[in-house]
Amino acid sequence: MTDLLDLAGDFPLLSRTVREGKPLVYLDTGATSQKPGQVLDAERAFNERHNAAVHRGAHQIAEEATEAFESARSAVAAFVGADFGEIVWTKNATEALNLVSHGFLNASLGRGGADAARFKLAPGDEIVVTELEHHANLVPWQELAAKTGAKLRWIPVTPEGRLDLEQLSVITDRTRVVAFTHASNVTGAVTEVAPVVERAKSVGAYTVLDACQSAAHMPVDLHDLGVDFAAFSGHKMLGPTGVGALYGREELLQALPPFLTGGSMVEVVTMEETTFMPPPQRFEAGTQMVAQTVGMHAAVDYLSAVGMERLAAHEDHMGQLLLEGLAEVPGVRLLGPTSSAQRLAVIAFDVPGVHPHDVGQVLDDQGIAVRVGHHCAQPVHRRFGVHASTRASAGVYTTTADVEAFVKGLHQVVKFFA
Amino acid sequence: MTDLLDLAGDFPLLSRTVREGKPLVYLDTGATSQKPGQVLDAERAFNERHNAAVHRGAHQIAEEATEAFESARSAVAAFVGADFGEIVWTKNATEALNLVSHGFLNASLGRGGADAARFKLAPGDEIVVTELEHHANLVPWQELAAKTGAKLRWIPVTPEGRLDLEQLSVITDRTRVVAFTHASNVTGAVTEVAPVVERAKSVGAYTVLDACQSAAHMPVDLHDLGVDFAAFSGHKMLGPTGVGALYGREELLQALPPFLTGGSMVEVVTMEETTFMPPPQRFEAGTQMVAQTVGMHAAVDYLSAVGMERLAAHEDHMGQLLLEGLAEVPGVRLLGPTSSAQRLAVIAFDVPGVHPHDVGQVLDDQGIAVRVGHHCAQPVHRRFGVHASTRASAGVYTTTADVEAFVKGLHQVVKFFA
Amino acid sequence: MEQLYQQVILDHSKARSGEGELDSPHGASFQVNPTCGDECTVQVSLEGQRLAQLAWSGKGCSISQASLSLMYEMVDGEPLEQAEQLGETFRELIHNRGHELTPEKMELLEDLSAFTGVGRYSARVKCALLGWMALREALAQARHHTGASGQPPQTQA
Amino acid sequence: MEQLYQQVILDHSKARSGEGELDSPHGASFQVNPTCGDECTVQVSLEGQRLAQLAWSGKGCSISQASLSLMYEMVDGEPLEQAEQLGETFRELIHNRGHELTPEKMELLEDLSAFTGVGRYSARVKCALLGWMALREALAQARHHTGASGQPPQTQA
Ligand SMILES: Cc1ncc(COP(=O)(O)O)c(C=O)c1O
Ligand SMILES: Cc1ncc(COP(=O)(O)O)c(C=O)c1O
Repeated sequence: MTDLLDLAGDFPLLSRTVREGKPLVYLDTGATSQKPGQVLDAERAFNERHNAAVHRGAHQIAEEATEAFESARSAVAAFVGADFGEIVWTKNATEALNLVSHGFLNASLGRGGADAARFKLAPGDEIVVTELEHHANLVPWQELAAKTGAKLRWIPVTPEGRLDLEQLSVITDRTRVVAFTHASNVTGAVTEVAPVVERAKSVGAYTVLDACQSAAHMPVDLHDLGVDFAAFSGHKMLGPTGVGALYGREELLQALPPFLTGGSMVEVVTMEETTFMPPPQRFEAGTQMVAQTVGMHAAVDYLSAVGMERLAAHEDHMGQLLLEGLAEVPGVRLLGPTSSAQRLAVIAFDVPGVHPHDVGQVLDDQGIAVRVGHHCAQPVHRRFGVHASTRASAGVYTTTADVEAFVKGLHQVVKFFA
Repeated sequence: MTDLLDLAGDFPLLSRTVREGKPLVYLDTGATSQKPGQVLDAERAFNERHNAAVHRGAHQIAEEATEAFESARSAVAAFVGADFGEIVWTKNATEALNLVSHGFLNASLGRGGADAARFKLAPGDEIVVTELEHHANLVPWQELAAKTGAKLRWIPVTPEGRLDLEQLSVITDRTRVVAFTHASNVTGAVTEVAPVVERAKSVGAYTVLDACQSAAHMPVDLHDLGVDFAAFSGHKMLGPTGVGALYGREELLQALPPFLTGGSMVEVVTMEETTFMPPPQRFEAGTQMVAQTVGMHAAVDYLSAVGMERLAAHEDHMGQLLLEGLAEVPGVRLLGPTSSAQRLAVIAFDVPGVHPHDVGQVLDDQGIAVRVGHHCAQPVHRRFGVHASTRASAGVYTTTADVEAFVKGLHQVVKFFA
Repeated sequence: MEQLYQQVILDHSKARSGEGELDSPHGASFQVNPTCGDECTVQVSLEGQRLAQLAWSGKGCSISQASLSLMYEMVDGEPLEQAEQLGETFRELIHNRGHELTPEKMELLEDLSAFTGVGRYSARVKCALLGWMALREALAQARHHTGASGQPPQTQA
Repeated sequence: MEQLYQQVILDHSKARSGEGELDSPHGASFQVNPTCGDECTVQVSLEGQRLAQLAWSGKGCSISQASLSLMYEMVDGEPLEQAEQLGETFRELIHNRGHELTPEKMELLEDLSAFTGVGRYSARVKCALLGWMALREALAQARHHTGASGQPPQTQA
């Protein structure tokens, strides 16, 4: 029997009601998580006591703000198994992935000197993505391909909704970058990272991992995984909106040309030219989301206190219940693996004949919040022959009562549109 | 007699003490402002009640979050005299300026189709900036020039620290973009915008205004000013860190290619290619800093309730007192206009023989927080023949007592290092 | 729920009147609802000041499909001005947060008045209006094409 | 304040011992403190395992200039190992948040012990260490150049 968690009380929003007094059943954590009071308190305390410009002032508050900012970096680095200097703050995972793709672009345009030559792309080179990707890990690579003349190829998806590891031969000697997701935000499938990294390494390609879903829902050790770059977002992991991070192996960040340019990332600026700071500062132009990094610090502290293993076991249990419940509802088709093994509690499905919007609406009427649409992943929906889906996703605070309400609600949907 | 404001009580941080019990005298608003309780409350209320994915969910909280997010856009647009669709959220002003420069880059690389051809740069074209710029409005243009082969030129600065409007002939038929600051974060000089815009228009160049300092400290009407693009940051105008905005004339945003790519800014995505949404969404990739836009909404509401004219008059008075006090301290050299006319209460100065770090330290020891260094504007310091300076800058909450403490502190500095 | 999903909406979402394609339309418009990726295409051809023919195709939720189906029934063959006025009134209804308009306007809307409840759900506003946005664009194009006089009205989406 | 700005610091910030340039250094390093744009260059030449000559130039605050001046006085002409050990000990002191190190270490530091108070001000840590970072890099370069044995110690900045 899993050690079930009982943490909903820490999350102020979860106690609210919706649609004329119905208790809220929040099953949209895959889109964005709710935040515990601890996170909100930490952010507020920072704003009320330590808010100042970071890395700049000689005064006490500026010193405190700098310490808060850098200690958040160190906490987040430790949380994902990275070194301090390997974490770059971004506004979200999308920016982090763009930072990498634009680093390659800038190198290809001749920026960054000899060090950056390793990132140059040209016609004949290939970029490999997967059919499972969120648009955030697909469109930036399409853009990079269009701008450099490199060719975009992709790893297909199995009927179960997993990366097809039999098809890794898409990665060839021409491949320079392999960008892939650690866990799908549609099928919930968790990728076996090792074979992809191994294949990429064997051809000398860089690996970029979208760890947006994984970092929030399972223990992640980026050094162990051996990827070159990885991206994740604070708002998916109990932290504030407006903050995310890029992980890059130190040696690579040292060589990558900057992306956003401006204040705080420069050394010497003349009207004619500029020299840049070492990483991570080189990639942090302008005033950073300081209060939000402090909130993210509190979020990873919260997650660590719970324990990511326990969290994963709890969510796994919720995932099982969701899968079982779904299987009971006649006609509903699951988009993703049917067992909870190597899978997150992210459950997307199709109710034939009923559009996801309508599914979501009837659930919403019962206070149940799910996500409907393509979840920013049109290709994998096309792969399943659907245009959109409904998705229920669990978090650390999800309870068996939430799952029961959802399953009951889904029966209601089918009845309503019968 | 100016109607002096008395608002410090609204700002929780201002009641704290530093350096063993000394009351805080915060004169570093030019770097980042403190936030009133109203802003912190609004952000917290959003997180406790309305936090959800925006523009995506069919459920009630997602609807509420979307409304909060878009109504923040509309409030900020009204605050700077822009239309709703002309405001793009960014993480800070730096990103906003990069968004524009990368729009030009992407157009130059052939992205954005025929509509974007108007933004193409090539060798022979020129970009004009000014010697007064913050690095955020200089380095992105250096990068754009380096990548497109366009040439960077600049408008010089007068001995008083203003843009030299006699030298607008730098803007020629070759000029495609003129990027300039509305108010200097070093000299405090407020730019007379009209002649620059007029000259730029007469040669068919686009104008990009850095409104970071101005939007926070004086009434700004972007339609009246007639610029094409403008950038500003929430954290400088009583709002949260992690949020800023780009203004772009609607017609131009319609034509500008996207910068960051990913979720929520696309229409149809296949593995091969992607079509993009109209602005402002086209420029808002990934999960946005939603809670921070809500905070920024509260900030502009606060500022509007005070009234930007009153705020400007109050700060102008503080600026005068600072200038008078500075003039009393023997040997101190002001970097910027000596009168408070057409100038913000941003007062940078040099104490000959005493390094700004040491000036700042002795002030800090008395609880006085100022900024020391080059303030992300090395060129204008070089123009004044110094490497760095000390800067005191006022805000809506600054009091005459703050100014008195500062002037007393500065006498102390001179004595200490005599 | 029953207030939102009136029977006429459920029926029309299945009936899909007017689904099809025109041979040589004077104007056409493709619209996407980015929230969910729903799409529709509306094609029109004119005869003088009359909307001679309308056809649509699309995939989407019951609200968007019913809206298209009813749109077809109410504007196909009608004078342009009447079609456009109906569109404006429908837009007004949907933006009215669930409240009815004046009795005259409600009467004008006929079966479209069943959409009143949609306005309470801001996320569904786009669903109800997607087809009408496409109609507006298609008509503007067709007017331009055929030189039909009169300006398409410029109002909020 | 008096605890931070000890007399020896104020004196050395004006004295600037060792300011200058070498003709043909074995190693040199340029460092910038990005907070304030302060810069320094340290040049060294070796004779076997000895730091035969050191010269520096730079602009900066009293803390950084005094640190360079005292560095010159204490390491110029000394055995490499001793210079490097002094650097490590000084780094340790500055990172010690205003507290003294063991009496043995404080003795080793001699006049550099005047910098103890700097550690209380995290924004000034870089000022005190800027010259020593340059020294470390310059020595690494010089060792590489001259083939002087021994690894430069790898520790935190
Ligand atoms: C004049 C000016 N421009 C641009 C910026 C950059 O703003 P941010 O750091 O918020 O991106 C600043 C503030 O640092 C500024 O004062
Ligand atoms: C798998 C995956 N990748 C990337 C993203 C993008 O994250 P963000 O929107 O925070 O940038 C998301 C979430 O939207 C996601 O689920």
